[in-house]
Amino acid sequence: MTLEFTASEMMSVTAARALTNDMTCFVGIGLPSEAANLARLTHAPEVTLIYESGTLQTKPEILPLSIGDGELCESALTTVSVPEMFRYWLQGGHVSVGFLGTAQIDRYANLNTTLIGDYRHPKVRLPGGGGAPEIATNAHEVFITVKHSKRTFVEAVDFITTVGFGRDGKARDDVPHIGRGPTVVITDLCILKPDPTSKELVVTSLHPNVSREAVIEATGWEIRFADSLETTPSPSAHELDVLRRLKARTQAHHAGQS
Amino acid sequence: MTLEFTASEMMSVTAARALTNDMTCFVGIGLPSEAANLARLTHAPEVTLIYESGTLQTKPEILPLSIGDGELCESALTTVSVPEMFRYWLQGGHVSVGFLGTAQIDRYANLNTTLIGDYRHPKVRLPGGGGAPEIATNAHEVFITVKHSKRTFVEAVDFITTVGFGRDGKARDDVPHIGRGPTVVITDLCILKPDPTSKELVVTSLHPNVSREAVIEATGWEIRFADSLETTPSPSAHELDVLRRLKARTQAHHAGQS
Amino acid sequence: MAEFLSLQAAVSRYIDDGDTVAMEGFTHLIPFAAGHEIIRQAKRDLTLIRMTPDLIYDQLIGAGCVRQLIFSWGGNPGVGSLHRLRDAVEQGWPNSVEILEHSHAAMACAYEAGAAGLPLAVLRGYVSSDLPKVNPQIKCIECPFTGEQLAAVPSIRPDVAVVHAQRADRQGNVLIEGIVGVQKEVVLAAKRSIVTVEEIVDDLGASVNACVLPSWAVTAIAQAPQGAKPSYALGYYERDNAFYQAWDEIARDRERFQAWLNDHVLEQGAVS
Amino acid sequence: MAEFLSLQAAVSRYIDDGDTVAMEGFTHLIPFAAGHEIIRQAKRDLTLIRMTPDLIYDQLIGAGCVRQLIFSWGGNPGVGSLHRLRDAVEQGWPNSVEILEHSHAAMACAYEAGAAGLPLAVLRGYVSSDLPKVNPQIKCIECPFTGEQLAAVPSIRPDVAVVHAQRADRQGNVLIEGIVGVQKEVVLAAKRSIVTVEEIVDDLGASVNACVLPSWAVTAIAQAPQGAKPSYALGYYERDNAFYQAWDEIARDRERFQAWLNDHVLEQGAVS
Repeated sequence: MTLEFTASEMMSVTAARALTNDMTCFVGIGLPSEAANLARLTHAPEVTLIYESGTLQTKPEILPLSIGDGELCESALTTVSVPEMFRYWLQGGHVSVGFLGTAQIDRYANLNTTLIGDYRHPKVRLPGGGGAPEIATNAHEVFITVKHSKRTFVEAVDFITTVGFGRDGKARDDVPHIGRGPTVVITDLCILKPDPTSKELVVTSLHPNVSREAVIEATGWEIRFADSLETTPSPSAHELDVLRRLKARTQAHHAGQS
Repeated sequence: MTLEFTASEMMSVTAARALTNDMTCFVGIGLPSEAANLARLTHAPEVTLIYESGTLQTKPEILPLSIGDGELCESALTTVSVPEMFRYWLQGGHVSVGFLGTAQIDRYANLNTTLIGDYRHPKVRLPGGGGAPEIATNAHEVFITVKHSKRTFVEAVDFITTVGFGRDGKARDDVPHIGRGPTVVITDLCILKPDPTSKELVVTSLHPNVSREAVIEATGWEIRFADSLETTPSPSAHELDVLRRLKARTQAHHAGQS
Repeated sequence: MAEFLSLQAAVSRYIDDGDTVAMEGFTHLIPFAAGHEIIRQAKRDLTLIRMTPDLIYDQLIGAGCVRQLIFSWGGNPGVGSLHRLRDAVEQGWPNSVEILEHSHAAMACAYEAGAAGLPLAVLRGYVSSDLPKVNPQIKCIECPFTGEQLAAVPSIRPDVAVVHAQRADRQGNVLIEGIVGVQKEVVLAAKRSIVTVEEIVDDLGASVNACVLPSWAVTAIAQAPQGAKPSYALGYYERDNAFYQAWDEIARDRERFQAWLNDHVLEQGAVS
Repeated sequence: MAEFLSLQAAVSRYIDDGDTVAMEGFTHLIPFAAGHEIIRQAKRDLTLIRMTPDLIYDQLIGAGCVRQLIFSWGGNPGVGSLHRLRDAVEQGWPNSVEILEHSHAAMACAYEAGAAGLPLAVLRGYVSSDLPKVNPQIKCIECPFTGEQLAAVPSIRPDVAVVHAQRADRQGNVLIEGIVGVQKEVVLAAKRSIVTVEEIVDDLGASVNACVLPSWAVTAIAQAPQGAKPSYALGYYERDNAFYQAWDEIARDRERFQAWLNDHVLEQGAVS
């Protein structure tokens, strides 16, 4: 039997699988939050989720729309102040994985969530850095999940809001007390990982029914593929079921009021 | 009718009177704590007492033996961490009066609670600075209460644990964000205040039945007396009654257990 | 001691044109009622500080109250852009707004340092980010013990802090529960503070280590029931996520925004 | 995740000779049971850190476990001197102990900075004090924004933190209530941590912003009922002030101290 699933679902399920029970994950809102909670509701019930709003070890039943929805606090082990969150928990070295989304990502996994174009005269103004600049350097490693498109995957980001490996792949070399940086990027087409030496992002696994050409077409630089290119396992029926119910609960909740 | 009272009681009552309802007082253990709570139980029921253990706006029924007795926490508005106490509440500028005791005090109101003699080979090793060094500079002003004796009132302290006005009376000049320093010293013999210009401690009021000679005899430098020397008002029957009951309650409590 | 005032009187007395104002509440307890009163009183040339500008600052910017914005994440959370902020920055409507941009970690540390009375905050931050290139406030210091280079930002010491809390007791002590954000820090860091509360009660019902602002650390308290809507107040009401989603359409269009502002802010009285 | 161990196993496994150990608890929740286990296991050459050495360090010093002491107030609160500390510093008995002395504010900031993963703490402190003359750890930095000179001290990052808490749940999350001191900071700042608790429960019963150490931030948990005596545990038992007063006599005399140590520590088993 073949299950039907969308590319978005493929992305969320694959991103979720990157998390394991023993991780302490600082979760960005949006796609990372969806993936992290899917992980918690499927194979990693003990994964520790932290949101920058101060909620430690939270277990929301519905996905928060904002980073500080009441659901996060009510289901948390405890809630600390935002300065404590960034100082003690993130900078203090207690976060194993920072899970981030982005608006633009480049060859060296640098992230741009600030603007498209020139800083003083932007073509498009984006929300800005938020927690990402320090999540990316203080978490032990970083997972990124983002939809794959030529607009998003660019040769070099217009603005490095959040460092991956810098303009030359060497930005983390010899920097004291810095995390390993991005170790995996999960898109709706494939999985990318930094080359161990050059730190350039390389496709290591294609999602089912995705061609190399589709990835090449959706990437703004001459993308490389790993020699031993894998095919990402499809979502299971259970994963899809949990994801769909999570999204349905979430939509019903956020549509209420007003 | 003449009330009988001891020199210690005279000191505590006089020290208590220095506090008013609108003050936020960071209280040292021992004599300052006795005076501060006497103030709260008599003329200044609204005075805000803070102890370095993190207890904000505390109202103990008995005097704490240590700076962190359970009584302080249970009767407090709230209890914060010790780093928060020193950073937000003291250094943040929310303390109007620091109330300190000392082992040695000198002509310029510098305090020594570190040692007598040489640092590496002390004659007497004392407990050390505790909260005093930063209370003395970050509180808006400082009250000091200490028993008067030649061993305590010295020309120049062996070690400046906590600055009054420095070796020359000028230590606070042009220092940014520093409090006014000691504004009054209350002993069992008299009240001293720093000369407005030289900052040298000068006797401004003698307690009842205390002679100039007694003060001269108990002071390790050539002590000056204010031109308009006052006589400190005696304790009232109410003050003495409240003080004695407070001390009796305290003694009964601390003798319990073990 | 905190003064109990109407929200109208508190804003009138303690916020002046040209002030630096920080209205905080990290998603939770955002002081919308106070923001609307600032719009009604037509305060001008404000420098606004806030980690997450949110709808409240979009409204203040669209209403023409703002000259400069210091922030670290400027969006409608989970929805998209703040269109009034973008219109002001990109098109200068209704007036141009200068922005000074940080990361969350730096702003959180800057509030912490402000509360701690320090002139600067030190953090391990901004490593290889372009933000220091566009924000001259970001410098660095060298650790005298290890030689490590660390980021330094000026502490935040606003003229006025505005926050919303669950409740105050009759002595003016304030309880904040749940996602406490940087609310304690901003009140302690500011020269003056206005706290709106859901209710005023005899007993705060605070647990032993609760986040309580003592009366003597607060300037003014105004009762403003539902004063955080459309954000939320834990224990009182939930976040109106549907309004956050609807705001996207309202704020996209200048005329529609102005109509909304007229109907929902300008023609309303103060809450108390 | 925190491991549940006997106190004996926790001390044996996680504290080595020569380690830097910070046993904290600001008057409240002082980890006496753990201190006694360290004495029984005859750990040596420890560098001990603690704001207020108290009786627990007097005992460890008198028992010969200690090489260096970093502290900010070394007395028997409300009673007088720590005679074992003085005997070690002044007479070198049973061995000489080197001291490194701070103020409370500096140590509190150093713990805070340690928890925050920073190499240094910055404070407005030590102004015109002689302490910087005798403690080479105290330096200063210049604020790059204002030019102000501020004190800097190295952050505290001990090998092992030891604290006592009211309770843990079965997942290993720990609740600390009341005077929380620097306990959260020291556990987060340390490489390893041992937490003794009064009891292990199904549900912590923690309020929404309670001081909770998550299981994944703690190394080992050992149940040690009354493990803070003669200090106290809010909600469990009161401070034994009479013992603090009696300690003065016990500790004044080397032989009397040794007899006490034999009877009350060495010849006792571990609590669990």
